[in-house]
Amino acid sequence: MITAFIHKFSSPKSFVNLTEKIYPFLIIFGVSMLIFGWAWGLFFAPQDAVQGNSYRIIFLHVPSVIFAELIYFFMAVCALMHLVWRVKLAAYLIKSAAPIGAMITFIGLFSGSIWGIPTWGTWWQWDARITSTLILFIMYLGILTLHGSFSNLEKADRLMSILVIIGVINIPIIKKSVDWWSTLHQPASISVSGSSSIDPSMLYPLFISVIGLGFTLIALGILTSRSYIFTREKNKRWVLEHV
Amino acid sequence: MKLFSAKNITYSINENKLFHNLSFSVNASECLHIKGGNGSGKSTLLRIILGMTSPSKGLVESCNQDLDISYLGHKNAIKNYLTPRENLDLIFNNIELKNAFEWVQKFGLSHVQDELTANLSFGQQKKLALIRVLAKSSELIVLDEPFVGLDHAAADQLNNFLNTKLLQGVGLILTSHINPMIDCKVLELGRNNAEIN
Amino acid sequence: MKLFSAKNITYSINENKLFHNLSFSVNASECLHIKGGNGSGKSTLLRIILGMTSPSKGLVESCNQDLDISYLGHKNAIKNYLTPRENLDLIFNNIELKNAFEWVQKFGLSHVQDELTANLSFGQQKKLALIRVLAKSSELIVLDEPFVGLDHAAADQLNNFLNTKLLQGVGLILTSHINPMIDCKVLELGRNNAEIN
Amino acid sequence: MLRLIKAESFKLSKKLKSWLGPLLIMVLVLIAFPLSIDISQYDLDKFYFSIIVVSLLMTAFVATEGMFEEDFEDGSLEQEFLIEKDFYKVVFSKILVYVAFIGIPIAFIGALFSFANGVAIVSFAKILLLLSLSNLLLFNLFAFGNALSINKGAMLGVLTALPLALPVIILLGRAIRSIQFDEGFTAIIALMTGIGLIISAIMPIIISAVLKTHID
Amino acid sequence: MLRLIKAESFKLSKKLKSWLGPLLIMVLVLIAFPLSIDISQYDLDKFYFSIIVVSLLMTAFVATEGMFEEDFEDGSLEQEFLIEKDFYKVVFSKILVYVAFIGIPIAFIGALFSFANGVAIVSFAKILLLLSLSNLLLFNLFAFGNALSINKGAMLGVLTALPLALPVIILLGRAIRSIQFDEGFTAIIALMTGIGLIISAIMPIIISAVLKTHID
Ligand code: HEM
Ligand SMILES: Nc1ncnc2c1ncn2[C@@H]1O[C@H](COP(=O)(O)OP(=O)(O)OP(=O)(O)O)[C@@H](O)[C@H]1O
Ligand SMILES: Nc1ncnc2c1ncn2[C@@H]1O[C@H](COP(=O)(O)OP(=O)(O)OP(=O)(O)O)[C@@H](O)[C@H]1O
Ligand SMILES: [Mg+2]
Ligand SMILES: [Mg+2]
Repeated sequence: MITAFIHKFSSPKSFVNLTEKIYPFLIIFGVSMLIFGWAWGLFFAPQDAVQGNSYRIIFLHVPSVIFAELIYFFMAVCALMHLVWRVKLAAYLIKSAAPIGAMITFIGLFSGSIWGIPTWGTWWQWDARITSTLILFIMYLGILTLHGSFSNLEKADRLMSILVIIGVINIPIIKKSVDWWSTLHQPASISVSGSSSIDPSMLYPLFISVIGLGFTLIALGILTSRSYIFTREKNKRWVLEHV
Repeated sequence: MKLFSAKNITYSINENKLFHNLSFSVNASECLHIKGGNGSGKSTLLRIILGMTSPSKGLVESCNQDLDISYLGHKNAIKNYLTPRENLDLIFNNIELKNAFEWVQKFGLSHVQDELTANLSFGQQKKLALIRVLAKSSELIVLDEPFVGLDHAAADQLNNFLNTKLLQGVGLILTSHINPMIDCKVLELGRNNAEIN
Repeated sequence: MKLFSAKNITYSINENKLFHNLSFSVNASECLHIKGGNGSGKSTLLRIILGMTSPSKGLVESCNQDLDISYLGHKNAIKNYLTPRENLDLIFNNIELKNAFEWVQKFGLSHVQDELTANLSFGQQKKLALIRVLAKSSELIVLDEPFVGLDHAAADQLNNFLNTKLLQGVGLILTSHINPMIDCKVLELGRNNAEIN
Repeated sequence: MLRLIKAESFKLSKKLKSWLGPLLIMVLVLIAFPLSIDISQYDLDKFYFSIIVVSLLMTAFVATEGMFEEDFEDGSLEQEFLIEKDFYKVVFSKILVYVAFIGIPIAFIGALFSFANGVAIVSFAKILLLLSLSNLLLFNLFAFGNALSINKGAMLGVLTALPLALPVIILLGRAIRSIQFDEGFTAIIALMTGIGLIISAIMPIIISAVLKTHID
Repeated sequence: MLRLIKAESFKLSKKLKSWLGPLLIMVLVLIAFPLSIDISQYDLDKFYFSIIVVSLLMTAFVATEGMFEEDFEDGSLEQEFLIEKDFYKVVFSKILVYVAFIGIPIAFIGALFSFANGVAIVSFAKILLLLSLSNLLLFNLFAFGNALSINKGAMLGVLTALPLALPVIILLGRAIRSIQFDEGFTAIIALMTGIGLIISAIMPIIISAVLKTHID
């Protein structure tokens, strides 16, 4: 019963039809939110007492690292669906989400590193967050490479899903385990460690940037997955009719 | 007694249909010879029958869940860093081992049974690989071009063996570019459609 | 014109004499078919002729220092992580490449020329390996069981090709368990002594 | 099952390559390290552990490279697939044999070297246990990476398995510190044993699924 | 010769396995090390060099593993032997390509990490040069070990080549110290370049002799 239900609503065809109308709105909404959030953050939010203007990179850094992980969890859910219920769409979505995840993780790493230079005096620290983000990035690359290395795409889908699921266990483990290192915690010079300590004048634009980036990424994901579905199912009748 | 049946098997690989809607079955004491040019899909069909490859469409049904199958494909499945004797020890239990060494004898491999398999000649390695199938008792024997590289004497021995097995009620499927000295029904895989004679 | 001659060749491996005092030669436009059971030393003899293995006794003399030889042994010498096209690019220069792709056409490999070679069928890989020999112009062609795994069409093409080459003055040495459709003198390697007919 | 374990042990024993090679690498890396640097004994003591940890990682990686590849390439894996209904047993036996014949000896060498570098004799057993458990984890993870990337080579294996192995490294580093400072060792060992058991049970099933996909 | 170099480069570029794998291993080992230990940034700086040296050794070893094996197994080596009168050219090209496409990138990664760990930018070029030269030596030595043990597996290779590699490690360690203390760097570089040139010229000839013995 569940299986039948899932298959009905998860055929590539219904996905394409469903997203047909929505994604232009998502793009417009996401991008405008993002621009709004960033403009607010960059030009109107006050300077940080300790860090001056360099803190403004937060509006890029924090949204991207949040989605770096969220996208992975999304992929893990898809992987489960692909393996348990053989949902083809799920595999397509993983394949389309992974490059976006890799990109946003890279942005997170990069922005963090840049931020580190003025604040920590070094662009790299072997602490929990940074290490786990780096490993997450490597995992994205691994998933993409794995899928890319098979000419039999169904085989590739299955193997990729297995890897995604095994990989998801890794993230909390790394966070936990690196946290044990007492001496490598983030230096105390960082003033913002919890949301409560952030001034609302910084928090609102940050919040808006997060939402904006979220919708932008969803729209981007829909775009890439649609084109990926078309290439994968290119000789199915409905695709031929659609295009 | 039917050993297995294949129904409406279609296999396509990257858009390319290898074969379409094949149906056939093999009974006990029956031999099926799959023919066809290089790349016509003989090996692929064997692997589908064995359940190692899933067909794009259609169904292979074996009539007995625990059907005992011996198979030899293009790959020899022997370890060339071991000697023939060690290879056989690895594969067989004690009873089969006696059979196996009889075959070593018959194939004239005795004098090389303690050489490294890597040093054996092409045909000798093939013979060793064949022994995996010959020394085991099974209900269905599946052979992918078993005559390749064998000399005449060995080919004859193999033909005789297979004929005896058929009489004993074993089913047989093989592919070969030369016709075996066995009474087989033929399945010819062609470029587009296949026929059973 | 004599291409090379072998004089009193003896080869023994671990006390075991494979062949003893073999003498023979191959002229231009001449074909030598080496016969013998599995393990009788055919491949070894070819390698001795090619200078890859040194005989225990005796001498192989090639009459021209830079004799142009093409050889295909039991090993295909193709890279299965490359496509057929890439493999050929690797081996050949531009002129030979044209020949090579004609053979790709003739062997019906065109539709798989951009597949990974590992995915090709056994016979298709063998064909690809043969093209190494077929597309090159050489004075002596040495083939170790070239017909193995080929379908009838391809075997015929190979026979035709070799016959044409012979007419053009190329020398040919091959081993095979089935007789090629070529007029050859036969060297039969036996258990103990070999004869030339 | 016994048949499989016996067969795997025999094959491994005949492949000096896969068996002695990693041990030698371990030894030579542990020798190479002090040679490469000009430091006092005090510093060396302090760092030697992490050298052992990293060597363990690398050696485990080298040791498991091509674990299934040979069987896949020569067709043995297909044959096992036909014969053995419970395919995961094949995988389990192989990993078990590799851990027993390569993993534990490597751990022993590591422990020996740490002992030679001034670790008290009481700690020897602890370190041996610790390194062996780590190898159990690492071998399972690398076997997984290997199965995924069978016949596509080490690159994929590294990309897929090493990220999974890093937590083991972190854990191991922490455990070794707990030996040095004599605190919480039992807890960590218990944790590692637990994880080890779970992984050893589950991984072969996952790996066999992966291998089946490849045979197809 | 150009044909050979082109062919080898092409093959290598298609084998992600042999090419990207070692680079990734280098990166991941360099990442794994700090994870395995609880140290302050100061200590890390001090030791990171020797980690780089050891990683270089291991990575060079992994990178050259099976360098000739594939060509030997599939029969390509025989074919080259027939076609190419100067067989050592085949070997020379292969080593050259490996050093260029794997050895130097590895050296670059090593230099990058040492840079990331607080080495001054002026030293970057020096370290890159040093590591590249070391890799030239290591690759030649390991290629030799590999040729010797072709088809007998890595064990023999390790046994023969790693002891030969230890002097390189010592030299490298000393050279790096000379960078740190700004003394005698040119002398060491000159020495290493000299050895490098001699070895690059002689080794291929020795190796080709070894390979010929194997083909026979
Ligand atoms: C390469 C370097 C860096 C990486 C990989 C990194 C990674 C991360 C990650 C993964 C998070 C999300 C944590 C979570 O989801 O709970 C995060 C949040 C955050 N990071 Fe970074 N980071 C880096 C550098 C920095 C630097 C240099 C700063 C500031 C000095 C910084 C400030 C923050 C802040 C303020 C947050 C917001 C969330 C919170 O306060 O917990 N990060 N970073
Ligand atoms: N390096 C070696 N060590 C030991 N024995 C060897 C070695 N090389 C070849 N032999 C033996 O020499 C014999 C002849 O081998 P060869 O490959 O020449 O036979 P062949 O006539 O080509 O057989 P086939 O028809 O099977 O190809 C075999 O019995 C083989 O075991
Ligand atoms: N994984 C794969 N990817 C792409 N093509 C494949 C794959 N496996 C098989 N093929 C193609 O399927 C075709 C049939 O292969 P198969 O091995 O079944 O042929 P065959 O009839 O056994 O030929 P032969 O007589 O040469 O052994 C070949 O053209 C091959 O290229
Ligand atoms: Mg076939
Ligand atoms: Mg032969």
